[in-house]
Amino acid sequence: MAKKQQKALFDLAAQDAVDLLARARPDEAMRENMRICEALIFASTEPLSEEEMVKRLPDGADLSAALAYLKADYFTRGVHLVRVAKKWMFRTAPDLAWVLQREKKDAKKLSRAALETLAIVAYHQPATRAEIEDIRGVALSKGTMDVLLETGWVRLRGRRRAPGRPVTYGTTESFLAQFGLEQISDLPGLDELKGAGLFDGRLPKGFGVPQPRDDADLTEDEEPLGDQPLEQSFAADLPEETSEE
Amino acid sequence: MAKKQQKALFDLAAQDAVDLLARARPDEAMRENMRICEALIFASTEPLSEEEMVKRLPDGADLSAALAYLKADYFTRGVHLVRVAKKWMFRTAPDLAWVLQREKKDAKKLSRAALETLAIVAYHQPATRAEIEDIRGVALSKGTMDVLLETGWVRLRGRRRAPGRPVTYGTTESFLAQFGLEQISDLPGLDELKGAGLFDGRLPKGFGVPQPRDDADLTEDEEPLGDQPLEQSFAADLPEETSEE
Amino acid sequence: MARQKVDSLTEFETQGGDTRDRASGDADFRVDLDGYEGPLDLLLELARRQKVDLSRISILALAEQYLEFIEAAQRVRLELAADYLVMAAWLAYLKSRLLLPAPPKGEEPDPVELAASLAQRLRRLQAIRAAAALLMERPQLDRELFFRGAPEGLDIVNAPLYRASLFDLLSAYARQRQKQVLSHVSFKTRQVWSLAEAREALERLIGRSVEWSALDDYLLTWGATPAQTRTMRASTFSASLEMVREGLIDLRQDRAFAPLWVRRKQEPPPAIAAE
Repeated sequence: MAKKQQKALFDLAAQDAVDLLARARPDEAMRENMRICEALIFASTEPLSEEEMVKRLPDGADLSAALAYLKADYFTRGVHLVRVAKKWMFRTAPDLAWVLQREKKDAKKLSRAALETLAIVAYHQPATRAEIEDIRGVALSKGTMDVLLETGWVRLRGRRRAPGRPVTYGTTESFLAQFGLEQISDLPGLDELKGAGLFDGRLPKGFGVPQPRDDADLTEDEEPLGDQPLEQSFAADLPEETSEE
Repeated sequence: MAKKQQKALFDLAAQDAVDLLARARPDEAMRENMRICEALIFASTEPLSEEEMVKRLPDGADLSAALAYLKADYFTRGVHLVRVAKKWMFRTAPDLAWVLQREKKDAKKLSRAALETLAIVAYHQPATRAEIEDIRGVALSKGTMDVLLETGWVRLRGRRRAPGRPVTYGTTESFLAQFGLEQISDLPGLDELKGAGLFDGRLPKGFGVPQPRDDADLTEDEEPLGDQPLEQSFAADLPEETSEE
Repeated sequence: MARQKVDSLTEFETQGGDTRDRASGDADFRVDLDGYEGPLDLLLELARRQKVDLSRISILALAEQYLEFIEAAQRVRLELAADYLVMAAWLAYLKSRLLLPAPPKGEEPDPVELAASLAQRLRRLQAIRAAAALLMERPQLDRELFFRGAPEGLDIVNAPLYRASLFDLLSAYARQRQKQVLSHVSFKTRQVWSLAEAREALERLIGRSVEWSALDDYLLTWGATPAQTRTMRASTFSASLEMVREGLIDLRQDRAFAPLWVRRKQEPPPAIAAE
């Protein structure tokens, strides 16, 4: 039953959680767990996994509840607690962007080609180069994929079990963090894309409309990258971190 | 009680602000200013000056009040808002420092030299370095004894009443715990070792295995470590915890 | 057609790495159609001008517009990227199929289906563009959203956890003690009376004596300890045999296990020599 409650807490819209917090004050032990989570996530240089927090919390602590309460606590603040790919981070509140945009770094603007390719990889993943080209109706240049791999938002996932064993591309956790998505299924406009038949004609019958997925696990029609030379992909010139993935 | 100590460490003004916060909820405008300060300080890579914040706040905003409220808000949290040289920063609560440091226990195997030295210390304790070297037939490296002291299984017992007053080593309680022994005399004797096939038959007459003892009391030919510098032992470079023993 | 500017020869988006359908170095064949990203992009732009839902778009009208566009482009510059020409050829074919009554044989694909499929592709491209736009509208990290500027970081203190079993310990001990036992074994250094020494001594002995002397007596005169007697006897005997062979001494034994006698080799008596 506790499990069910936790799950409910997690999925609560933030406002609901605020209400919850108003109804039931967390007890002392919970507040201490909240403090610990708060300190941990605050101090961490990267989004913090729930596993890592569990390791540092007292045994048997209800992490989910603590995080739900904490998230609600921060809901009205200038800093928000968000979850991305099952990892937690603090981030400035979106409505305060105007205050913070002082040192607007020259954010590299993605070219239209790169942007569309990123979107195709995100919504259509795992996607091969041929699939990207099919949707855009134009050949994909090496430079475009290089730029995306360099951003760290796109990674090589594996290979499609198909003639030529083409490399499949997918998004990364930092893609989710970049666009403030908790998981890939939170992508905006996913339904419209399904309606537009983005996913048609690729998967064998019986699969239904596929859901984009960025699981580390390969899909049924994927296989590991292996050590076969990647001359058919762009990987030959990749920075090492990326090709190791 | 620990809580109280913490509080003492902190600026009194913080407690005042907590009281203030309890008395009067900040109004909407003030809350917005607090949010802005919160986001600014959070996102800043360096402690943020008050001048910098004033620039970003609406004209006429009461920065001091906003910061005082904000500090009070965070006072009981896992993260504290602190002022250092007129600059503001978030810092994890001092009492949670232990959470931020997690010990990663890497299982490590003892080297053969360390294991043999440990066994000799166990059976022959109190044993001096020279005695260990005599039995092993090779010089004992500093690192080996360091590792054994680090395991917490070996301790400095005292000194041998002999020229040079060499340090004597013995085992600890956690040695017994590690090896599942109730007492050190439970270490198997020669017959048991032979029975276990650990010695082959070619032992000369008179070969024996000592009856080990690990009494905390020093033996007749031992004296306390004293405060004489330990230059003849390995203790000079020991980690502090160990040499304090 | 406001965007119809095909004269700028800046390189096409697909330059460089893409050598699959355009030979690299064939810059002449790349035409910047004012930023159109390929024929599908151009088609989508043309379709947008029909100002109707893409599902109700007139593919026939679209094909005509595209062909007009390409024709116009070719009037300005002949070099058009192959993609555009391939699409033009395909659309011309589609157009003719759409206009002509369906041929009786069902071998060729149904033109209506082909048109629907093209409309589908256009819808798909439009949808992904809309999605990309939605994505970019989201607040982004380091643009609208910021992480903590100066996180302390979480420390992971390495605390090695040593492992060893009692068996490890005991076998280490036994191995060590056993090694010590073996390394402490000392062999008594045996005193060996070398052949050379024995011969030298024997030569000295017979040099003085023309009479038979007992070898054992001789050994005793050297004050050998009992431990040395054996090696002296063995070496002396060997040396004596050697000297007999060389004709330097005579050796005599009266019976088995009787004392050995030795003397310097006598000159044989002439009489015997005469025999």
